[in-house]
Amino acid sequence: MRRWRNPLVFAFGVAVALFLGWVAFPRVLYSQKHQPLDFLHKTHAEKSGLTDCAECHVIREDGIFAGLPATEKCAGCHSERIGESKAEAILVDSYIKPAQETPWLVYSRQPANVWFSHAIHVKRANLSCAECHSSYGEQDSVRMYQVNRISGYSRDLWGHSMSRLRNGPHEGMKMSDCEKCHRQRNVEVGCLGCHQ
Amino acid sequence: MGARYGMVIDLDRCTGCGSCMIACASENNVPALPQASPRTGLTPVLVRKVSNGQSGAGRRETFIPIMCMHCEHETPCVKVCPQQAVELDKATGIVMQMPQRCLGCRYCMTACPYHARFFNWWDPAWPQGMEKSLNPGVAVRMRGVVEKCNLCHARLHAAKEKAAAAGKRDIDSSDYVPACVEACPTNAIHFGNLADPNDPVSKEARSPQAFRLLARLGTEPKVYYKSTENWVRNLAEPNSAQGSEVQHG
Amino acid sequence: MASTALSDARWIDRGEERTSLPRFLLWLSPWALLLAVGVYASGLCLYYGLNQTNMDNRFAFGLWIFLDLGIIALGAGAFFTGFLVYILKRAELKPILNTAVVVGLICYSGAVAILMIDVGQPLRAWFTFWHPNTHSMLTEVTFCISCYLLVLSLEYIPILLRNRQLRRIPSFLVFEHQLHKVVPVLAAVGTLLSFFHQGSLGGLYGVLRGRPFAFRSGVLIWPSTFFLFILSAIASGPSFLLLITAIVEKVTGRKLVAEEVYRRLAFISGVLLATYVAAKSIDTLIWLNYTSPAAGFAPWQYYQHKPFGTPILFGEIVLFGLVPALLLTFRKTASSRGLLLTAAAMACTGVLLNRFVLTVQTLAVPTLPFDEFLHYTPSWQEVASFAGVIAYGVILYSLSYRYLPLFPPRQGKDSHVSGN
Amino acid sequence: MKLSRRDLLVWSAGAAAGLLATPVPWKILDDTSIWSQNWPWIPQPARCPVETRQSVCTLCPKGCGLRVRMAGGWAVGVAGLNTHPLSRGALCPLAYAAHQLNWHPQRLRVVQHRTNPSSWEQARAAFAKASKEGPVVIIDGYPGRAASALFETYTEGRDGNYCVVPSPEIRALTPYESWTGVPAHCLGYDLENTRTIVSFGAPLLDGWGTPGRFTRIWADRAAGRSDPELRLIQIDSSLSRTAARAWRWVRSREGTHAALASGLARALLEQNLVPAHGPIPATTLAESAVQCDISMEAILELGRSLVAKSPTLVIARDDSPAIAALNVLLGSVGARGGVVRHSQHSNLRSYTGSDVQNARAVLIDSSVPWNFMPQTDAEVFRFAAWHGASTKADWLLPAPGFLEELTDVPTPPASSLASYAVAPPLVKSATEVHSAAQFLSSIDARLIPTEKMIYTRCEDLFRRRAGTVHAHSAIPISELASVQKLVEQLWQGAVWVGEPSPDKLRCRLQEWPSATRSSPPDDGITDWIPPVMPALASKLYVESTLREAAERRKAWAPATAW
Repeated sequence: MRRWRNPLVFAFGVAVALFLGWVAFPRVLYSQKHQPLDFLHKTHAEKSGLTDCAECHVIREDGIFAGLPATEKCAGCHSERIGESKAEAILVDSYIKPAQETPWLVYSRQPANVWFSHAIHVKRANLSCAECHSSYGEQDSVRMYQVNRISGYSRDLWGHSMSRLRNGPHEGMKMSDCEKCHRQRNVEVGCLGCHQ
Repeated sequence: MGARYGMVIDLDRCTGCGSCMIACASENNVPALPQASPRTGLTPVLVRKVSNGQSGAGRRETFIPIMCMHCEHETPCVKVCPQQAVELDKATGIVMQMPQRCLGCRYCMTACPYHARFFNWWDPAWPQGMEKSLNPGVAVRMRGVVEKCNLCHARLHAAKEKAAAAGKRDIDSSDYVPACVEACPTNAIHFGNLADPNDPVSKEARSPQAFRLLARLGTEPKVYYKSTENWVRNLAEPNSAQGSEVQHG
Repeated sequence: MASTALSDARWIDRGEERTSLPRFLLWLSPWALLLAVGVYASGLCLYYGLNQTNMDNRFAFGLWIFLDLGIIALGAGAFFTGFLVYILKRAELKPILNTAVVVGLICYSGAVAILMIDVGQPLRAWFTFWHPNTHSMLTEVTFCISCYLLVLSLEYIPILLRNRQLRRIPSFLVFEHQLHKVVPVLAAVGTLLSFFHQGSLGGLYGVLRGRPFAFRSGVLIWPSTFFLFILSAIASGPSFLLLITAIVEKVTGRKLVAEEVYRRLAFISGVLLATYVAAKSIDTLIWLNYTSPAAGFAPWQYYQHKPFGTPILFGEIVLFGLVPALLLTFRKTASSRGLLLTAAAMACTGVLLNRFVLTVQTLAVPTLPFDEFLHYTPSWQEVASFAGVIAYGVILYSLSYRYLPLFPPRQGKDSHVSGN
Repeated sequence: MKLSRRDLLVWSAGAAAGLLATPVPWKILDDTSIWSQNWPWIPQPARCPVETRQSVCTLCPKGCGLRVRMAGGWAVGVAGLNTHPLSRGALCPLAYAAHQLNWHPQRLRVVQHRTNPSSWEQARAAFAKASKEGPVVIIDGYPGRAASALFETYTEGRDGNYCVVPSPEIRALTPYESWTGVPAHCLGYDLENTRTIVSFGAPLLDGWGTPGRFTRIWADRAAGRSDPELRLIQIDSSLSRTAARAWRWVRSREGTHAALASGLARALLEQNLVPAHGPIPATTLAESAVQCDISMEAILELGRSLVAKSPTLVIARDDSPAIAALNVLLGSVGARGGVVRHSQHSNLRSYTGSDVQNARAVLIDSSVPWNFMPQTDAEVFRFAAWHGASTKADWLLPAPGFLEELTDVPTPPASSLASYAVAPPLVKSATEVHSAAQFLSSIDARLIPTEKMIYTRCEDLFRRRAGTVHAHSAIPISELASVQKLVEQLWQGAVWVGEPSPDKLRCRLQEWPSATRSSPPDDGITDWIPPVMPALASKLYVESTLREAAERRKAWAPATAW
């Protein structure tokens, strides 16, 4: 018994550390936020036939990606409440009526020093939206927005897997993910090709 | 593409007004910190005044805008950076400085013979509200990193994006003009592709009046100067500088 | 040694006489104060940024880099002594081996600490390991210095474990024995690493094509300064060790090593310094006549700015190079204690002067024809941070001396009991 | 079983080893470095798509065309408008950072009454009261605008005075007023067609006139040539920026420009380089040479180069008639490439000290340079967008800043052609600001608001059907379908430019003006300088030592407290 005492105590230390590091740490590292209202891409695709992402997420003629649609765009259909959901009420009463922009939390928000051109990826490289954004459009419920307490990044940049090993094919938006795809497609860009 | 962007600055035309400096700083979100001095400020383009050293009626002065020369060969700063925060872009010939990668060791600053690199000694700050006037295409640098002229990369981005939206591969050269070039009231700064022998700028770079500063260091800078005056052309090499009087710092 | 509350006698080796604890603490207190000021100054630099220093865009490197280069050169005694003892089997140098390791550890850890304050973004400094630019001399320096610091720490552990109390823990003793076996390996690795980073530190400046004052042609990818730095470091390292040992002897009032060790160190230092001076002279001549003119710079340009006239070149090569080399090499002069120490101090000064010239003068000398010569005065924060490192060195050395067997056990009894 | 200290040590070692196999150290290492790349206290630009709008700069009366980059309702960049016929894509250096001016620390944000915070209501009441009690004087720095007309109407109805602080370019043209009978602000220089320019200290390449106009002409036709198409001869006591680039620099002792002009006139007449003319200057060539510290031969040489390439135009920095008379001698007044008339206007009163003598209140428009301060006991209402340091004004009234106000832009000083443009309000002001015109309209409801007046002026232009509208291309105004189209074009940054004036200027000198100055400059106003410099401009001027900021910027405390 005495012989095994040290290794056991050591192993116990390892086990505690592993538990803390893999299970407790992620919960501490990321804070969770709700979206201002439950918006589902799926509902829009099914009920209104909005299946083309570009209907709302427009790339302008000069190549600038207009990003999230402005409240004005939502007001095109939702000038009055359609249906009785809570989200509908929030949208119409808090944002459309007072003409306020909805403070969406953008899962794939890159930091200020990243320059990403949707025009180049969509129009020239013909990538589908899901290639990077995974299948947002098909989710049945609204995800929590998780934000890294140290870096302030959305968790989607790292991906859901702490080790990054279990990330799906369209998960993770770190620089290494961009590089991987560029390498696969033989696209060579310098640092400032994607940074600003 | 394989462009080699470069400049020819016609010193006969430079009136030393400083428009290029201000347009550059404004385009690139350079903060105007009251603490900064001529030796600690950020001046990606810096117009220097030099004279032929005489006084009285024989005095001649000229203004030399100094910016990153985007050295093509053995680029001093690229070679020394320990963590690849500087690179010579293969597609454009632009020497790119990546502030987010930079650890602020300042080795590149000691390597640059043109003093065209600047350290962010302070965190950037603006008077209250002025951050609303920042250019959306350029990220603000934090303190502790080196920055320099990236040849208005945000404008290259915009041009690329515009070309992509139009389904074109190459940018329209009129869409990519650095801020200093655009701002010069006397069109003294000419910008173009030195690799294209038909580009007016590459023709101008080959004219006998063109010269480069410290060309003998062998770094092949891509910013050329041009002057009809001998004493100005002699400034290219340090040995000739004897007796020239400098007004700076 | 009464076992009062204020006694640490049980930590001190049996048979060694050390001053009383209060006296020792009294000795440490001014250094501790200096260290505190240094830590405060460094804290200012880390918290507010490098605007706390007087460096600027022209003087992007300042006092810190000069002193870093200086102490790393002087710390070269550690690896070189290890190299002499373990690889070249010069057993007569063994008595100073432990001191060499401690001095080396102090120099290197101090240099790394200062470097971490000196970079603008220490939180991102590890990027060098993750995205290294293999063409950069600084990458080589960073890798080698951090690895060598690890080696030095490993070399320090056996010395640490030989403390009277720590020795009593059996597993520590086993560990120490195991470590001891690999110490020659460590010495070999350390030698290799050191050769490279001493060289790379020289290369740091020699590759600066844009600074013709520093730029040197060389062999393959290594400019001549690469080799000159190695040579000057291993030449001055023994001198510095000699000086430190002599100072410790003076302070403690004890004879710590045999006179023969001094003479051996002096001879090694002298011969190497002479070689260095010869190499440096040849290099200077090549630079003045070929390298610099080829870049368009006539040599007179560098020396027209006061105070960096030709006297500084003379001082570097002759006064603090050739002269101490001769004094150290010849038995006649080296046997005089006064001359020996003066010569050792001159040798160290010479290397410091060389590092100063390469860092400060390189930046001060204008390159553009319309540039001007600039001055720079370090701010108190810079000076204090550095003084803090020196204080840290003195404290670490004092503690090591008091509690660890740095020198072979005493042979004779001295009258004094004044030292620590 | 008792836990020993050793157990704790072993456990810690295990935990430490285990931790290395978890994301904790590595993720923290990564995240802290990312944190250092995104420090929350560092402002970052807004994430909005950028739009480009066109307008005209109204910081000074020189009317440069602007391309303004806008994001999120704020101006984020300023560049020159290439299609602008006068400024031709160039701007003055300050304009490139002008969009930051609205956030300048010295921006006037609240009404101040003798350094105490006050309100618009109180200011209105005070001014209305003063208007009832006695004559009101309104001083304008930028005549010809709709607002100027409003000022005039207001003062006319109240037995007051409307007067103008002319720009240096206009002041230099005042000598011709009495010789030609045309008001100075209707005169200009035909720089486009001249071949020799002799500048007596006028900073032609350094902010004189519309900045882009002469610099572009000079760059196209003169720069870097040994025998340029356009010869620029600069007379200056020291090597000014213009002198450094001029074809010839003639060094003349400080303050002797008029004496040199007289000597030059004698040389021209005596050498028969110009046709004989009535009056002859009293100063002889020799006297002039001694005064100016120039050899007689050099003056003769200068005289010869004056006539070598005609037309020749003489431009003075100040209103010295002796210099202006050279143009008369050279036959350049009213000729192609000389001093020409661009429009018909009523006479304007230039400000003199006597204007404010009996005034009850003086209103100074924000277009008047900050350092102008009338010597008066009247109550002074000072409109300004920026607080330019100490002032004796009783009321400080925050005016709209850069691009914050709708205003029209009449012909810039020194222009050879009449022009008209409109600067629409592109950005909103963060606090309540009013222009002097709006202020007066709110006091007297009978005044026609400037918006309406600008529209009426457009109707006038449209009705006259002369001139061209310079938008992306030049369109003759006669081709525009309706006045709405004109208004639309002007609101989008187009400029209307008139035809050259058909009336000939007749000019006669009764006697040669004396070489001494006729009138000392008023109130020390020399050049139009902004009350504050854009922070970037002052920073860069200081850091480059290129030129000292007119007034070293006030330190502002950086908002980084962390």
